[in-house]
Amino acid sequence: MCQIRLENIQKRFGDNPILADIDLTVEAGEFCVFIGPSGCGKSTLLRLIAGLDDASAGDIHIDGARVNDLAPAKRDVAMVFQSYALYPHMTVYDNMAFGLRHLKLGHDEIDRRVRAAAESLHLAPLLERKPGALSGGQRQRVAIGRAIVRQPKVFLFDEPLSNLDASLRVKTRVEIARLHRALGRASMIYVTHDQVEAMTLADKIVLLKPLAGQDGVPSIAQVGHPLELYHNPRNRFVAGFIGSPSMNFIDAALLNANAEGLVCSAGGISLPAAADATGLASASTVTLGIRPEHIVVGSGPLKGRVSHLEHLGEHSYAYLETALGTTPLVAKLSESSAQIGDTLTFSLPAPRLHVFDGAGDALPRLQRHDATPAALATH
Amino acid sequence: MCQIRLENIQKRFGDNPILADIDLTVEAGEFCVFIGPSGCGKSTLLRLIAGLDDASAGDIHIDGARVNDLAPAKRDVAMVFQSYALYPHMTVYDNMAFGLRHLKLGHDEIDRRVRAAAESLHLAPLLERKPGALSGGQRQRVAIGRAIVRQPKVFLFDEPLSNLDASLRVKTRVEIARLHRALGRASMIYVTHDQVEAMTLADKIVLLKPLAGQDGVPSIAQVGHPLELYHNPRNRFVAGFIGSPSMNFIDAALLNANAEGLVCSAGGISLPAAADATGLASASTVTLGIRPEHIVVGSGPLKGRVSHLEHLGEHSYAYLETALGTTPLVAKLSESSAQIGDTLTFSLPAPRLHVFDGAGDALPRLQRHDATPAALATH
Amino acid sequence: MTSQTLTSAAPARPSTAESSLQRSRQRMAWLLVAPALVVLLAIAGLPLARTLWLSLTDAQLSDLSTRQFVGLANYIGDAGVLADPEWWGAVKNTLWFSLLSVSLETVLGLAVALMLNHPSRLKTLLRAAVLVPWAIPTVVSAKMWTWMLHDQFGVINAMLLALGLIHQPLAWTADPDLAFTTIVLVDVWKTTPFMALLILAALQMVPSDCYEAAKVDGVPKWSVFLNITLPLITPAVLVAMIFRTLDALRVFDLIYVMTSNSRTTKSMSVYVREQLIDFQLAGYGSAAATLLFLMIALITVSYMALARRRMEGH
Amino acid sequence: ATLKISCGAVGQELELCKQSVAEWARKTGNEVQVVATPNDSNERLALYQQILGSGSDKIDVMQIDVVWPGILASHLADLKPLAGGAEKAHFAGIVANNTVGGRLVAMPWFTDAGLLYYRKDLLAKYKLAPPKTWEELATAAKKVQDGERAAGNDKMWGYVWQGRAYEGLSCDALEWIVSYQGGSVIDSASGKPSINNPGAVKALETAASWIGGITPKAVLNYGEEEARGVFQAGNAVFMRNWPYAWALSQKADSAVKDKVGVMALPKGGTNGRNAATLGGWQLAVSKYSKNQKLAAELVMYLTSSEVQKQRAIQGAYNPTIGALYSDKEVLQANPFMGNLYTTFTSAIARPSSVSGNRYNQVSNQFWNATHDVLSGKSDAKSALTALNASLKRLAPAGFVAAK
Amino acid sequence: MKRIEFTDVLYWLAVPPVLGFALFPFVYAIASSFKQGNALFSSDFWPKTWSLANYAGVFAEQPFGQNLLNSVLVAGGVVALSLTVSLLAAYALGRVSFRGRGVLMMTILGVSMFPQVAILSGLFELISALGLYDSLWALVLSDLIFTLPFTVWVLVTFMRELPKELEEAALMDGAGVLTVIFRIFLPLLWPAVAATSLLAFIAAWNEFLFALTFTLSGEQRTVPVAIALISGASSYELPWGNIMAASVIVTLPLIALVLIFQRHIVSGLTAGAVKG
Ligand SMILES: Nc1ncnc2c1ncn2[C@@H]1O[C@H](COP(=O)(O)OP(=O)(O)OP(=O)(O)O)[C@@H](O)[C@H]1O
Ligand SMILES: Nc1ncnc2c1ncn2[C@@H]1O[C@H](COP(=O)(O)OP(=O)(O)OP(=O)(O)O)[C@@H](O)[C@H]1O
Ligand SMILES: [Mg+2]
Ligand SMILES: [Mg+2]
Repeated sequence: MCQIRLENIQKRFGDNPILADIDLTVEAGEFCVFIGPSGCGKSTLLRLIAGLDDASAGDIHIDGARVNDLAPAKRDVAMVFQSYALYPHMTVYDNMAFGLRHLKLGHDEIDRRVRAAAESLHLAPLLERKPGALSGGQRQRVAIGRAIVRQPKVFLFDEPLSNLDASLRVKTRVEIARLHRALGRASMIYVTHDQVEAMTLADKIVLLKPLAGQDGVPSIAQVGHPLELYHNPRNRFVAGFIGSPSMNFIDAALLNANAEGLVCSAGGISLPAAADATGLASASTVTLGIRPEHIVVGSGPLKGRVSHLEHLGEHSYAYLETALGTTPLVAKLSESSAQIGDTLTFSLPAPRLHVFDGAGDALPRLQRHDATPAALATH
Repeated sequence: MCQIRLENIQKRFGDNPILADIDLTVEAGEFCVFIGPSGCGKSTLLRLIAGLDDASAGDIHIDGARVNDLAPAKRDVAMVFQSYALYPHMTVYDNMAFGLRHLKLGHDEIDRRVRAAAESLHLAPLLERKPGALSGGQRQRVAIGRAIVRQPKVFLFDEPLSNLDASLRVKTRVEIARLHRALGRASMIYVTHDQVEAMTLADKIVLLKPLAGQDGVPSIAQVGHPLELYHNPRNRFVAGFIGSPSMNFIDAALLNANAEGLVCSAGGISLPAAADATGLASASTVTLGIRPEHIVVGSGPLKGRVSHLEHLGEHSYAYLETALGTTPLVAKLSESSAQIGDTLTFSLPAPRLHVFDGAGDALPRLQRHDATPAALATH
Repeated sequence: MTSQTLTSAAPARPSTAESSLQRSRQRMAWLLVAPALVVLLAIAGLPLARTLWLSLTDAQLSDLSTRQFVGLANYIGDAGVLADPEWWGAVKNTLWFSLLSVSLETVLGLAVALMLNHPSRLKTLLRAAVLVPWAIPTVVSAKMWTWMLHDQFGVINAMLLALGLIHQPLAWTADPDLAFTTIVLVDVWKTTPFMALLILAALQMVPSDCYEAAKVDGVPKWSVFLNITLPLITPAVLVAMIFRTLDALRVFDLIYVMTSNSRTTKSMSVYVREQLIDFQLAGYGSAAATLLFLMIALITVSYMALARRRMEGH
Repeated sequence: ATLKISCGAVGQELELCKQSVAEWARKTGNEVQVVATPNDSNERLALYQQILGSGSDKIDVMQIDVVWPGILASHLADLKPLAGGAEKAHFAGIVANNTVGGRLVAMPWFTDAGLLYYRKDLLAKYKLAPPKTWEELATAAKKVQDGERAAGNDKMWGYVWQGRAYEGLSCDALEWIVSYQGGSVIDSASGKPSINNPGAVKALETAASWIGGITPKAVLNYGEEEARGVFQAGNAVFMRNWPYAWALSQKADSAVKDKVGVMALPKGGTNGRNAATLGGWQLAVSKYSKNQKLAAELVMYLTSSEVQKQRAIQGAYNPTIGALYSDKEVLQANPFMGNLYTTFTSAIARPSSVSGNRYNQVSNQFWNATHDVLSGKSDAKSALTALNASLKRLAPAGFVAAK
Repeated sequence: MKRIEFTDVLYWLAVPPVLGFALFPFVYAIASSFKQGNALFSSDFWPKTWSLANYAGVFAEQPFGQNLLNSVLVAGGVVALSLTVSLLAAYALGRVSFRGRGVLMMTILGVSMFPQVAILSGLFELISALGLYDSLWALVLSDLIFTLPFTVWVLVTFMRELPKELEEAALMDGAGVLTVIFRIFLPLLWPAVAATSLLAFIAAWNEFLFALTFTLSGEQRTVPVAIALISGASSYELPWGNIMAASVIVTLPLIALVLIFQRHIVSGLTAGAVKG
């Protein structure tokens, strides 16, 4: 049992509101990933849960008990700090063993745990070094190691893999997932900027939004299963944030709408989309969104000139200048034979189009793009 | 003119050799990306170039002049430290402006540059803050800002985007590329763990290899255009390192080889591959490699059971248990409808297979997978 | 306004997380300060209170039991400390002395600290050597200087004469024009190591990556010093200065040994001792001590206010 | 019983004290601990005051300076009933000095007086007689000084003494003033300040005139040892100092060994008088002692003729018992004691008994005024006028009455 | 191989005068301590004949060895006590913000604002009342009056500079406050701790007034008092040679101490701790 419940959390630094109206439940054993633009308050939220900062308002419950007044040590939480916060005067071994010494574990048990963690984090040869003599990625791994040896009720990981190379990152990610499973009902809150990580690890993604405008809207933009956020973003912010390269947006005007879908026009071209715009007035402004990977290149009614190409080995991204708007559309080409300057034909499949109203809220999509893997499989 | 030439650089910490036999030329105006596993010595190499550490042996030339004995200040380099190294007592503005104050720039010019950089890094509202009141990503951007305002001959960027969210990362990346172009002939050395970044930005990738075994091999595993490393990895290390998820490796025995290709057998299944194994003895052990994105799923002679699935929105990765070996093969499915437990048919296209000899060196591929975009286009 | 008062008096959630976590931390803070406070109050509280009380009486050291309460007469009366021109002379001397010696010590201490911080094989020995003046008991070193500065058999005069810098031996401690300077110089000699060592410690705590960043940025050394080192060690320098100022304002031994009770160099502490011990005027002397305390407190407080303003304004 | 006595610090003084004390302890079967106290007399006084002021019985017998009886009287036991008239054998001046308010608070132990040391050899070389008056001294000093400097010793000075702002200056100044018939600062009969008179002015003017001429300016910060240093190094013709300097000047390594003469300080002009300030130490018993009687017995023993003689022979401590100045053994050890007998008997006490526990204030003002005159910050007339006034302020009703 | 830098030149120019100025009097003391009798009154620097008599005298005339030991005990005790107590206080004052902090800081500082003589008699009564008169404890306690404010203030200043994440990491690791102070902060504060303890040690070592007033027997005295007690044959004579010898003797242990402790004044203790 280590459900984490946040109720109406507010946090301000001086006069700056950073977090507002956060209501969130992380179930026992759940793997919850926080994502959001830099500076939106992810680390701050972790610190509130850990008890390192006080919320300006609101309650934090762990295991059903209100812990607002509980010291960090009493919350049985382990945290990987974004800045590592290693003990500079202790060896790697001692950095990891330090927390264990307070748990009244036997000497052997401590040693076993530390060595196991070091092994899985590829730190074994470095156990006697001090942090000052480690590379950035090695330091980060020590920080991870220090958290995982504790085996607490709640893990808080703040961008724990950001300085690791791709292959180590995958291995560590798998290790963390394994550990999470092994510990059974430990809850995990994990901050990352790597969407692959977020998508593959998360049971639930929480997308936070910066409160720059301080407009009284809550901090959480959307909570849900990763694919839910990918397929059914609730608004333009979520749609634009999830996916890389991000969704193309096209300003358009609504021509007509009915139960089967809508038609709108952009740059004089009319585009059908499978969304329910019946609530909107005709001619109202909407924004169309389509992900680069959903643009079908090679045939179709639309034309675009390749202004820039990014090659990524397996595939590439073409920047297409079209009549639809001023910003080029990014389209994914698998092993493109395109060259800069070429004109490509393409289409924007209606079921793939997202439509947002003037306020940026998504219109209901008419074809389900379901979120759960099970649903996906039947798709 | 700001070519950087490293000649036979060695670096050891105490008895530990970290870098060995580094011979490398970064041409004026070139964008060179260092990648490599965590702890392999990337930061160390940057520090040598910056003049913060002394090489144990070898020469460093910048602009044709040997700079080993030149103080960092005289080398006209700007560096983004992996640890940021911000001045804790200065505001964001001063952190960026400090280095400029000694360049005999006018006050207005300094202000202009700082504000421009702050604008492009989305730091404008934070100019009066001190680093202590910034989020991790914000600090990292200040570190970037401090380097770019200098407009030096050489840029050294040590994982500058690791703590930024995807969309900001893309924007900043574009900004850096733009700056690089704008400055014309400034050389850029850039460390990253993000392969997309490496692929999209680099004119040249340098893949470093850790010297854990201290076997006297040089530190540089391969140097070349990004696609060269992707398509024609020189050895198993490079093949495995480039690409995410990484290449699948299958242990196999050579059956026969001729000028058109080779056939080998793995788990009793014979697999043709388009590589030149004429130099190898028959029945010698080889390793086959194929990237997840190159496995053709849906038809073909091979069968695999889906043991695990990773959904990434746009596509997913299936872990296939096959008769070819014990480790599952990872295959990329675009919008898979597969479910765990399904059995899928697939093929491993012969032109897509990489073959490595017993020492791990790649055998020459018979079909060219060229590296340059021009070559790609005619492909 | 009423509603506001109401809400702040009875907030919706009576115990917000903030106050409670914070409060337990504050409780702990008090617990941690307690030993220091208890020790100080126990050993210093009583004597200080006694001094304050005595300053309001006409007590004599020879017979404290017959004292009478005289109010502020020891301070402001016709025969009060504040009416004594000698007191004001001592105040002037002390202030000048403190100002001169502390500023010289700070500058020199900083320079010596930088020197000690310079990587060199001599470092260890230098550190020990530089600390020697501080290590010699004041009474001894004051006498030693008196001896060395002696006009007839002092080595200083002998050397200066030999070097041709002076033509006649100087009466360093006797000449009213020279005595004050001499005392300041000896004090500087003695306490520069104090400053230097503390500043050295502060220098060592400056994060090294800042220096590396500045190096790469091509910042000249003087600017690194002015803009990075100095601001980062300022708090430590200020504390060292506070303690030096405190000591300088209470300077006693040095002046007492070197020039005895001469009015030219008399400090407030010498005055206090004279009244309190030599003249046995426990009441009057305590009043002088209290005035000295008040003056130091005033200077310290305004000094810190100034320092804070400067640091914040920066 | 166990007694604690403080006498001297270390060195010969302490040794002698220990020796006599042990002798007494052996004889009487008591135990005596000798406590070392600081050599600096100011520090010693402060320590006594501290201990006595708190009514502590840590010390039973203490050695006190000739000017302290007035200051410490209230803490000291009256020895008169216990002395059994033994005090009558001692110099009357000292006994009077030690009697405060009719109580004999201390027994004289050894005495001191200011003396004039001179270089026999130099005076002979320049065919000069030892000076009778300050004026003669100045002339002689000048002559020798100039002559010696011309002969190559440019460090030579005519006359050195104690000019630093401390008790020693009060002693020197008192000698000058008394020698010019200027009284002893406070009139002991009336208790009124008597310092503002022409004799005193003349005395100070004379002394001030020496500075820079026959006396180095640095004398303004000289104590006993600085003066002795100069003299003993052979760089001064005359020196004012206490008797202790004699033995040292006769040591083997002394530059002036066998060249030194000692005499009484000169008169102030032809109708002046010789004057030497009284110094020396007494033994007193603390009022808070648990064994006052026994302590008094120890004091009596230590101040007895027998012990004083021993100390005079072994340590050149001047006895306070007149008879000992004609004792052969004593004179053999200290030839000058015979000649200077009158100097010791007629030594001038500082106004310490009359000013009682304000003596230090009086002395402080006195030496400060003198120091101002000597250093040229003030002229003698106005300095003494001011001094007189401020002494009056100190005790508006006169000093005796104030006590 | 590297170019000679301007600062190096400056350094080597500065070393001789600084050394000269700092050491000259001490060397003079050493030279004087070997002089005898009248040689002390000559302006020659080095003695013509070297004599150890002064050193022998110092030890012969008083329990100087015991005095040295007392000084070590007192100064060591004072430093140990004030460091322990002030580390605790410094943590609270430097890293927790609570109301009354400024007042507390000023109160602590205020204690050392009175001239020593002014609190002497009060302290004397206190010490007597506690029955500590003439014991080393009296000195340990009274010396705290000036060392404690100093150590508290300095440690507060330095403790403030340490990154807060370190403390937080320790708290997350379940460390108590004491662990944080002594296991995490103390090792990182070594430069400050070494410097302050050296300064405080020397201050306590050289303290004179309290040591004189609160002890009486030769066996309980500390070296500065012992030096003041050295006297010549008569009360006017200043046994300069002995005093110099004693001063040299008391200074040597301090120099040794500096040599040992200065190693802890090293930089880079926090390297690798936090990023940013
Ligand atoms: N002071 C030192 N003493 C000993 N070894 C060191 C020291 N500093 C770094 N190393 C080692 O040198 C190797 C290279 O370090 P470097 O920081 O260059 O790695 P890196 O390639 O930048 O790694 P990362 O991607 O993790 O930042 C690491 O294995 C590190 O442990
Ligand atoms: N002490 C402070 N005072 C004022 N503002 C602060 C302070 N600390 C953080 N902030 C601000 O609060 C916001 C949230 O910071 P936080 O560290 O939680 O961001 P984050 O989501 O973790 O960002 P990143 O991905 O860059 O690490 C940031 O905009 C930051 O500037
Ligand atoms: Mg963060
Ligand atoms: Mg690195």
